[in-house]
Amino acid sequence: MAIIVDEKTNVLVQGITGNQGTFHTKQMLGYGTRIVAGVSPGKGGQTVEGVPVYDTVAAAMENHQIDASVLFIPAPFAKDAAFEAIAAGVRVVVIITEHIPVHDELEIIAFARRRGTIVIGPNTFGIVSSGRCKIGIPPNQFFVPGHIGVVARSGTLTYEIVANLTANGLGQSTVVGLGGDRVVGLSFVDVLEKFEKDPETRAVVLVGEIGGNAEEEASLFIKKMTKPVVAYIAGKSAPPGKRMGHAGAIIERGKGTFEGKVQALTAAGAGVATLPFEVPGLIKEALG
Amino acid sequence: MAIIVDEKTNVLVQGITGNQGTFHTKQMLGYGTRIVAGVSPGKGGQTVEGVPVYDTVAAAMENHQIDASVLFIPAPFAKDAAFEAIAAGVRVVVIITEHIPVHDELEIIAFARRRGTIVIGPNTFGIVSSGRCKIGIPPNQFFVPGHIGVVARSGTLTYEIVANLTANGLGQSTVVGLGGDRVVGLSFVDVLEKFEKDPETRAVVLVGEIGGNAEEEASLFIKKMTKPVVAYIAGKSAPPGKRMGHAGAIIERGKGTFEGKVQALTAAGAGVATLPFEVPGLIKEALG
Amino acid sequence: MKLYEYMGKELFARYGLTVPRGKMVTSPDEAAAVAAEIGAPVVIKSQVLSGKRGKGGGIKFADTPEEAREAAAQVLGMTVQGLKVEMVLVEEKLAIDHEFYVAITVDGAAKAPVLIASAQGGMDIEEVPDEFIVKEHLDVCLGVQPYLCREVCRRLGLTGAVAKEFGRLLPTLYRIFREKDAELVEINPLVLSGEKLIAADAKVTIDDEALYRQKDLPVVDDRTEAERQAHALGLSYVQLDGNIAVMANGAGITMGTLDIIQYYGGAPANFLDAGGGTGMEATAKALEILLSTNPRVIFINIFGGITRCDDVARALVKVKQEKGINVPVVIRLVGTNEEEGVRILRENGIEAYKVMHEAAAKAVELARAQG
Amino acid sequence: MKLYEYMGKELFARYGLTVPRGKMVTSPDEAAAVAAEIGAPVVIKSQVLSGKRGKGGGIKFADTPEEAREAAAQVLGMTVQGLKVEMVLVEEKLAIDHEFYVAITVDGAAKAPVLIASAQGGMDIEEVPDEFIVKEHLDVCLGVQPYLCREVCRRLGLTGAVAKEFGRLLPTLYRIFREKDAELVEINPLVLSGEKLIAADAKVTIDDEALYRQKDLPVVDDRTEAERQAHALGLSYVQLDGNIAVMANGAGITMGTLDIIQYYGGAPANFLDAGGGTGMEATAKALEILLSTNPRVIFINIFGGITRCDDVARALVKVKQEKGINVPVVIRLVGTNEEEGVRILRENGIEAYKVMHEAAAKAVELARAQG
Repeated sequence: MAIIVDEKTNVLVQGITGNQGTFHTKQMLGYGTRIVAGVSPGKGGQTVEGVPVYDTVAAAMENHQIDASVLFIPAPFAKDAAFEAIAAGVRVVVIITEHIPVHDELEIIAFARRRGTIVIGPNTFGIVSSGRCKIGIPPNQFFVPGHIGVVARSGTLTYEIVANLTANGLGQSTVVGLGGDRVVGLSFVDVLEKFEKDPETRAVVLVGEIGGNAEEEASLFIKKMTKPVVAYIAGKSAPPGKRMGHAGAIIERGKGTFEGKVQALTAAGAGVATLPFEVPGLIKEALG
Repeated sequence: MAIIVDEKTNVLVQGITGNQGTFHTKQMLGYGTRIVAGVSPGKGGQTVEGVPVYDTVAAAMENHQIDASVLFIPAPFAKDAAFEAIAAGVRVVVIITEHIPVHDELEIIAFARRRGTIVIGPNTFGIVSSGRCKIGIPPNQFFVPGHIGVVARSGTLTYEIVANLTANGLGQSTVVGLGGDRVVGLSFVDVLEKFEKDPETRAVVLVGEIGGNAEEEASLFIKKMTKPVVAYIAGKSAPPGKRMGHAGAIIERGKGTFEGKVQALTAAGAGVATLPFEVPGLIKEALG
Repeated sequence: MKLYEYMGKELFARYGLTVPRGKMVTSPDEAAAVAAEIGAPVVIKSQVLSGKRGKGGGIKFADTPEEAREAAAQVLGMTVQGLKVEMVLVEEKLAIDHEFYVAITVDGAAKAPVLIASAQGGMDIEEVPDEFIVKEHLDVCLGVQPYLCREVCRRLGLTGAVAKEFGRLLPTLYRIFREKDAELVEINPLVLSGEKLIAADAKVTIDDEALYRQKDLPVVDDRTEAERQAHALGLSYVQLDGNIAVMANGAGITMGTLDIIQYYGGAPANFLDAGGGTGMEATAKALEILLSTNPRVIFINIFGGITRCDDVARALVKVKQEKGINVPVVIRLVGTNEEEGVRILRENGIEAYKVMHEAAAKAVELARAQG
Repeated sequence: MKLYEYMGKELFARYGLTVPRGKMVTSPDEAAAVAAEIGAPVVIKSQVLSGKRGKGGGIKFADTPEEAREAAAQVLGMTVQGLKVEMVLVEEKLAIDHEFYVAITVDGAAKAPVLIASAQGGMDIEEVPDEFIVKEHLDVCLGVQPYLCREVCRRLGLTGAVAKEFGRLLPTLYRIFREKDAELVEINPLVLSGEKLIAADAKVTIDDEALYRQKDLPVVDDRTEAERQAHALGLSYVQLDGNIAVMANGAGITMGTLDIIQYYGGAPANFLDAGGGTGMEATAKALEILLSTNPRVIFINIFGGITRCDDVARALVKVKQEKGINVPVVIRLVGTNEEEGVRILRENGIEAYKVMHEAAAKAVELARAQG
């Protein structure tokens, strides 16, 4: 099982001939991901790490079954590449690119909704179904198979927590990075719903941050879940109104505060860790 | 049963204070249609034939359950009124208006698809579930309950055929006018699918015309249907390339000919009437 | 509304597309002057609203201004596909490396705009085998995105600078299609000349229903007088070559009426769809249009829905009384306010039919008797 | 990027919205001249990138040019919400019949643009009760359609000519929002003056990520020098008021690092997200920025994903060798190329931590010791 992607997922890499694309294609192949094709306009016919390159997504799909695509495309061109994948009917589109204009993100998400496409990101580390399929950029070594689902807004913080889980003998079913931008595809609730249904997932870790109301919305769903949820929220010490890197991590108009989120999550029955390294202990406690 | 609308359908009339709107509101009420509200910007608070009028569709929906809306709105404003109904979440939108620019129709249909709204028309006489609900403009007296489904592109020709059916003791389950324009909401296939599933419908009459390929597409579905279909196609005598009123009724590029349509329908097992008055006989024959 | 080629090219040029240097003229002298201005071999193209001009002799080449004058003299006044040539377009003759086809139109079945392109331009697109045609449906609000240009170029075998130019052309064509309420925007051939893509022809059809909001476009009116009068009444009229004038209400039933007349061996003189809900005055005027075409018989087939039978009856009586009707009238009248309509007719000595095919048979019989 | 009020109003005016007559000036004399030109009572508004100027004394009224000069003299140079006033906007004082609020912004939860309007304008929208706020999500490609204007007007109680003007304003606001890549376009108050709707204020925030394609907008840069330098490196930096300089890679983990420092009783001097995949040179420059702020301790927390531990190690060594580092450095280093990074550091006498909270605790301890 695992959610969204697994060992049978055929992956396309858009922007495969760029530095990032090539580097992470190698890393993903090393993790065992089934990368079947790449796209790079004008570079059709080449190969990268043994993967055939095509000029367009449509050309790749004429020759391969494609289930998911991952974008290593510079921000100004990312919208078009995402449109291309969505229009071609790719089921899951993972957008690693950061610094995409928010209006482009609005257009991507609107188009994806119309076509029923799952968009992960933009500005995400990607998705890892541990031991089966990594689509994105996390370091390979920390993700080992197991029964903890992880869903997060930010990248490195998630690696930190996943590494903590792994070090404590808690492998992961799937780790999903929603993306750090204000407008992204999947939401906490979308992923929590999938974890709740996934027989392999026994507990869920939610890694949130201050700003927005995604964690508050997630709390409403957590209340109805049968599986335990442990959360960690970053940004307790952030001064109000200061922009902390992510466009999403602004404390706006009194909403989205650390205290509000912790309160909502606690009321929903989730365990809330004060520091990242407390997460494994809380998970073990919750699983009894 | 019947399809799409029935005696429980709550209907909104957009443009209820205009001549057409008022006249047909009275006619529809006379047929037994449950008209619960009307909309006419700036006329909120009035009543027409006892029906309360609101300024906007949203205002009407605050006060009433609305299942379907019918538009008596001049062509230049019809797109906006259709958008209003679709955005408000009305399930079925019947657009009587003719002469709507085709680009407006493209936009209406695209928006409706996104929201999962059923659009009937534009340039349609509407839909009648005989004895239960009439949404549109056909004369009341010819539509009597029974087991024949009728789906048609043009209006008056359909009344002619329905009157023939009724005169021969063949009442109708539902009569659907797709609309005479090149771009309309429901297609023959959409309606045939519903008739095939409707336990009350025993046979279907398809009233087509030359031009386009809607009848050819319908034939592909008719081949798979368990219920008999009788078709009449207008335009046998039309010279190629002449525009015959409907934008859709142009014989373009050798496609959409009378002969091609009759051949496709016959091959699919449909009976094809040469003249409208032959339809009831063919239906009786098909029903055995 | 179809635009003449030269109008289409003017439109293209306004949107920044490349078209051949040239000018529309109406006399051989002007043609020679334009050729002299161009200072190179030219092509003289008849400006008529029909394709296949080449086969009809409507396109000629000229190397000098004098030849251009002669060619224009030949073309001006000739008849192409039944249409008299009153204007010619004098243009530079292009150095053609390749001819493409590209168009955007409305696909009624898909209910979406469709982009059609082919590397086999220069001929009728319906004669190009399917495997050489690129067909892409467009999301009406997204239009032609860059990725689609790349995909179309790939399938047409375009690369490098030409692909880039094609990638600019397609979104522009879509803008014209949308902003001008076009039903069809077609370039055939789109000529590759060196590294340039040039619209060597222009077929643009504007949606008649949208003309009210396209006031900056030139007006092209190729209708007959009767068609024009009917249109002014909001009705649809097509001249045919028979002798039974037909009026019915609704496009489908009007077509069905023509069919049934032909079935009984008659020949309709026209298609007149009096629409739904046309009032007494307009119906009377529509009858006058029919009379003006001098038919042998007038056949009125009304199934009243919005149209009220009494309105039609009154219109007929009015025309009969005011203008006189010197040909037989067969009228079939059922539907809304039928009784009142039938009574009015009867009071004026006209007996209405109830059944469509009986009425049609009678009309054919009377037409034959008048022959 | 926030625009100053006067810039926002210039933008509005270019799009055909009505704004008060007025001008931005930087001296009392100019203010008097503008007041004289307007020839009526004026308002003097401090131009700072902050709301709530009124409460801070940043807005004054003047009936004569002389009063305007005095008011401008008072406002220029004053400090509003910590920001020095260097410009004032001198505008006609409006006759106010009613104040509305209207804005379009991005709703991250709904993943769509949202239109917000209220008949209770003139104050902070978050203080207006929900039942007096109209909130409509917009389809990004359809924007504000006429029906939505009618519905918003209905709910605001607008009718007649004012409703019509409002119906023109909303789609224009959406066009500005879309065409200028705005995150926020806000008018508060939108003043009803007679039958006119006038944008008495303008808050426009442009998406920083889209500035590369918004070259015609004025540039507003209110960042500190360190923030500017970090941004030039493609990194995100926020000045804070503690004494432990922090660098981590990723916004989330950087926030988490600040949290853990505070948990152990320390005070972070900044937020520096060195991002993912930042190379050796940029990392070295980022460290120099940290040094330039004179912290007591530097804490580097790296969990290498795209970021390579050896790059970070080399950067640290480079800065140490070339510039010298005179404060204690605590570094936590795990992930991609960890062994190589740890080896490089060890060769240069630096011992890296493996566990984040142990490293943080050490950094706090060292900062305290330096106090």
